[in-house]
Amino acid sequence: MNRRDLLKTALAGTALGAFGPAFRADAATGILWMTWENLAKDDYLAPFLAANDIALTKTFIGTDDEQFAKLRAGGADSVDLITPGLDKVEYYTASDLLQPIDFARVPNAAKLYDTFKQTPLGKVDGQTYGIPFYWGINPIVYRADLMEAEPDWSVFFEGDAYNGKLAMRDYALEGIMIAAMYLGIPESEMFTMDDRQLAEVKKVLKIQKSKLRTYWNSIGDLTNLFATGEVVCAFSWVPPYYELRAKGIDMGMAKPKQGVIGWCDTIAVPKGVEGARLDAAFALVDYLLGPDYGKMLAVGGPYAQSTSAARDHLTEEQQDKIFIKDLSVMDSFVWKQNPPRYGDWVALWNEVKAS
Amino acid sequence: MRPQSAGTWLALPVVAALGALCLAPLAILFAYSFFSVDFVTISHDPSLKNYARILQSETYRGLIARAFGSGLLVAAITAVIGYPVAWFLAKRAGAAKTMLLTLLLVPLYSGDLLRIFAWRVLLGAEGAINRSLIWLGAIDAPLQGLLFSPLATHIALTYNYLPFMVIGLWLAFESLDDAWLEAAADLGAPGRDRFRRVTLPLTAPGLIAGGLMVFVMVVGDYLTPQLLGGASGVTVISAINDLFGTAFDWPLGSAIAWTMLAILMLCFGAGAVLIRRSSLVAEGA
Amino acid sequence: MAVAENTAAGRRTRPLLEAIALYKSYGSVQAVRGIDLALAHESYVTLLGPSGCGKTTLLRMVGGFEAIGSGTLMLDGARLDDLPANLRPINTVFQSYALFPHLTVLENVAFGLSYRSLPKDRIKARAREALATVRMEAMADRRPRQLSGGQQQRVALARAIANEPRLLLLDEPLSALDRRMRKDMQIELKDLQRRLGMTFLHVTHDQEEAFALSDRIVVMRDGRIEQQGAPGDIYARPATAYVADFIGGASCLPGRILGQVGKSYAIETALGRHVVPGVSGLSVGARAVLCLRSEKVALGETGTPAHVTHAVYRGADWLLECVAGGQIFQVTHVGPPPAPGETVRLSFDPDRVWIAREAA
Amino acid sequence: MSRLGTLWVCLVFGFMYLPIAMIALFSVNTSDVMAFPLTGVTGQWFAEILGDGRLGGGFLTTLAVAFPVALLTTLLGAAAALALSFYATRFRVLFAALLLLPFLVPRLILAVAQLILFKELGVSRSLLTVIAGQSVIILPFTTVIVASVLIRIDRRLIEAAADLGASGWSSFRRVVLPLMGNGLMAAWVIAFVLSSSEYVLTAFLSGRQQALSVLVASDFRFDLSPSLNALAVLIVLGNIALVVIAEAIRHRSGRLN
Repeated sequence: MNRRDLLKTALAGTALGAFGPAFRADAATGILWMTWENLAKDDYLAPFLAANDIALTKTFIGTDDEQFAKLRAGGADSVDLITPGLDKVEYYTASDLLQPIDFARVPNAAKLYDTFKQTPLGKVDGQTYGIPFYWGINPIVYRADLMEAEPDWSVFFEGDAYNGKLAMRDYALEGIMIAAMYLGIPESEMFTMDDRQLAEVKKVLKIQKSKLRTYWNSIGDLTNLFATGEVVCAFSWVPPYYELRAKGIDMGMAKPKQGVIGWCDTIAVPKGVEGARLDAAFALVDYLLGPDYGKMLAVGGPYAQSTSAARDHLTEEQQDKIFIKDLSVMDSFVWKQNPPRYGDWVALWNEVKAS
Repeated sequence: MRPQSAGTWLALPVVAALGALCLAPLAILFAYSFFSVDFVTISHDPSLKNYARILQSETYRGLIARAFGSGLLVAAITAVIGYPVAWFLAKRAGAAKTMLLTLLLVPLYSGDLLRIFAWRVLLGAEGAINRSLIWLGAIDAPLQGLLFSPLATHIALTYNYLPFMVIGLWLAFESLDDAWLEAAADLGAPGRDRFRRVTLPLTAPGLIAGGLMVFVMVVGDYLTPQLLGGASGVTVISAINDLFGTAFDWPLGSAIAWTMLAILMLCFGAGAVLIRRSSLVAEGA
Repeated sequence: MAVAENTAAGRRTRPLLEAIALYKSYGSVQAVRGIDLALAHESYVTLLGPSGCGKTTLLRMVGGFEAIGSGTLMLDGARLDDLPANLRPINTVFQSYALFPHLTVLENVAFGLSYRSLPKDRIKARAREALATVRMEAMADRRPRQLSGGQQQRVALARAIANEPRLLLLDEPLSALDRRMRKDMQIELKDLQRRLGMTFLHVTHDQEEAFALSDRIVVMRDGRIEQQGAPGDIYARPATAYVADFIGGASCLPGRILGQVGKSYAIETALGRHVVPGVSGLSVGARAVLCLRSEKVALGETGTPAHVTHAVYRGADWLLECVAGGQIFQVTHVGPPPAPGETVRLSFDPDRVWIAREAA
Repeated sequence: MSRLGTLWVCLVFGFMYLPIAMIALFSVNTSDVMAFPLTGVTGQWFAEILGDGRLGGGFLTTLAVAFPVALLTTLLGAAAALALSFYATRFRVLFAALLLLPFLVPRLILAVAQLILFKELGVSRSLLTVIAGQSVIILPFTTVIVASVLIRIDRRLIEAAADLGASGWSSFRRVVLPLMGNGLMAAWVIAFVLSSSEYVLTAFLSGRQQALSVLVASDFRFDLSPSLNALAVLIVLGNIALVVIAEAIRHRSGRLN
């Protein structure tokens, strides 16, 4: 190959790059879903795509906030479905990025659990903009083989048996919620803490920092930290517990009595999506709230859907795994909300980390 | 066509591209840095509030200072490590030169994230280095401080940016005529003096260029400190990221970014002046 | 080409190249300050001077690589000033040869020809002819870096003459060659210039080279012309102490003009009064120098007493260094030399020394 | 001195390949946790990565971005380098400062700012925006590479060409261009590599199609599968192959440096 040939190849590549998208024959309605990678596994969606003439493209988000920053900066209408947290929906609605959910086109929404039907979050003037989609809790996960007793939140603030072996998620909202729970600040005040309470939170968070091995950023990162023994106990998501148990590591999961953080993600349709794309988007929303998807999510996740559509198709053990055996447990969770002084919370969190 | 006007024509598309895709966005950020934010609404009343906040905040001032400190430190370390390597590549490597230069760059293509996790495997409490040291009997218990510490961060930062320093220095050594060193030896300068009085001044442009590259990249790197630095791995860039992403305080984020940019530009300006002063190459005919 | 045709009628009546009041400065440094020069057709002219005297700048202005500061350049009576280098019927042999490393010898030589509208085979033939002129046909397919310094030199020469320029510029073309090669090339260059009937303008700092080659030498100093003329004139009748010293290293004895005697002057020096010929236009009372060349001074029974300080054997003769009246003299001596420290007497034939100006 | 130098260079190269060795080691280790002790040898991860259609698509997307980016930045970088050296523009210092700017701005911030700009202009995210965004940050690198070749070309060659009758364009085409060939090639390769490994800008500016770097980062978030090690090994080997090919071409055409 001489230089001229190389140039030809390069030019051909350029042409491919510029016209690539146009080559695809596009008979089906194409929609784009911005979502977490673990919610859009190919096998979860295969029945839906087989039954509908819809071509689905997925783009994956790193954090809730990155999703918002990207859409806020660049507009949301190039995406047909997004996956904001329930507590974050008001960001999108305040920025006028979403359109209300048309419940007539989402029959499965009737099966939403009461908690999600009643929540004021995700709604503006009675209209729902982000429909609860799946939910779970963020517990403490720990290496039962390396810890003497089941920990609670105090392990992050007191004693020094596990100094340098703990990890906390690098996320202001949850970090501060945990400190508040440890300090005994009730849920009713938690999101509207005054300066004095925040100062106290800051003080204990600084103590917490001195005990940490590191802050974790992604769940894959934390799983790796557990597996390598760098960390024995962390505020976590659920997946490492199951994943590492499957590898034969004796993992424990603790749900502290001081409170457990509950979270819920919604699915929302950006403003400007219309016509065939809107139809396809709602069809997908309905599927995501339906029994087929719910069952696969419960087994594969394991995560709980926000509707009862799949509940009866699951064994008790499976139900227990995703906290829907006893539905009253939902009321004991501290559901994430968006604090009005969120900017101050983030500043506080950065001050602690930089101290 | 006069060469000068040809140059201007050649520069034009480049200036257009940079103007549209770098200057314009930065100008937008500059405007934002004077605004303020209320929940998700950006209010367009200009004020210096954000800059005042940066000046008053010990956190942001400390983070900026720490970033520049790290930048200087890593630039110095890479210079010390890279100097002999660049010399070797330019003066002793012969036909293997291109190959070695390439091999120096290739590890960077493996991707930031994966390399960071490789460092974890190396530096971790149960990692390769601790295990080797225990096996050798040098230590009894694993060194916890190897990973999730400023040490780990700076090892990885040095690793990440060493090749850039070597490239900068290598270019300087390529234009260093051996005859000058021979002349210095001939004039009676002992080895150390030859280095101090001839080699060092003549390679200074490369040292400064490489140093500035490394400095800037270290200041801009947030992933490495975040994933290897442990609980103290916060950087000013990750704080800016937080302001843009998490807190939706684009105006404050823009103000910090512009503060950093202004300081960096000053550093670069000073560096450019230094390079010009130390350069022996006369401009023009 | 246009330049040549326009002036074909007046070709022989005007000089080939004329420079009128040329100036050039770089920032605060004045490299060329007021040059007036005329080059005759078919002549070999040398610009001679030490480095930094402005000779290369002058050459580069003629070649078109350097914009003229002020003044005028004319070739065949037409102004050259605004003509870019590529349109001037002038070619250059560069000091570093500047052969294109990515082209073969033949391609290098054919480079300039390709800008004439000539058929390809004609270009090749002419490039080969040019190579034959410098006896480099055998190397046609080599690349420049595979050639020795002398061979590269020949190729550079062939490349420059292949275009049949009106004027060939040579910028210290022999400086990178060893002594023996330089001698050979000098003969070849002179021969080539005669055969081709071209005008060569050659820059050098080597007076020997200038003598070997030139019909006319232009001695430069500090951006000005100090003296110009035929080599013999310049050697025998230097206008200034500088020329006398630079050309052939004459010993210059400072003095004062006492009066004029026909074409000669009476001059008072540290070694007494002498009446000798000199450069015209010296006024009575002016300071001037008495130039004594080593071969024009003899040891004898009479004359000025002097002290021998060094004796250097040169094969055919000895070069003695003597001091008299606080002045150093060089003397060429045949036969057994006096030992250093001995006192000798120096004499010279007044008709064979020369009075020059102290400075221009 | 030379022996000490060789030793030092060996140590530094060892340091540079230490993490790569780890990645390679775990790409053939049976355990899916990246931790000691090693558990056994397997080709499973390579098989997995090669059989992953999603990553295959991402790879094509990466190529569709990297080819035009490499071409564009090489051309613009060459123009910029020429404007800085051979055909120096009067505004050279200002121009050089402007070229450095994208290098000074943290990627994420530039990405957000570009996104805001694109939105204001009504340009929606696509591969074209990725190409545009990446080109700007890669441009300084290609400029430096081409310029480092240009400054070593003897300026008198241009004068010689002009002397022999070549106009500005003709001397560029027949003298400068052939001599800067290697620089262009190197710039192209580096730009290609930088483009294919760029994550932040790619993630922010891309629309429907996602490049490999984005998919890998996304995989990282949930699952640190050793198949990513296998991928990195393939990428490193691919890069070495690319460089070896470029070297071979250079040697065959071999005439410079």
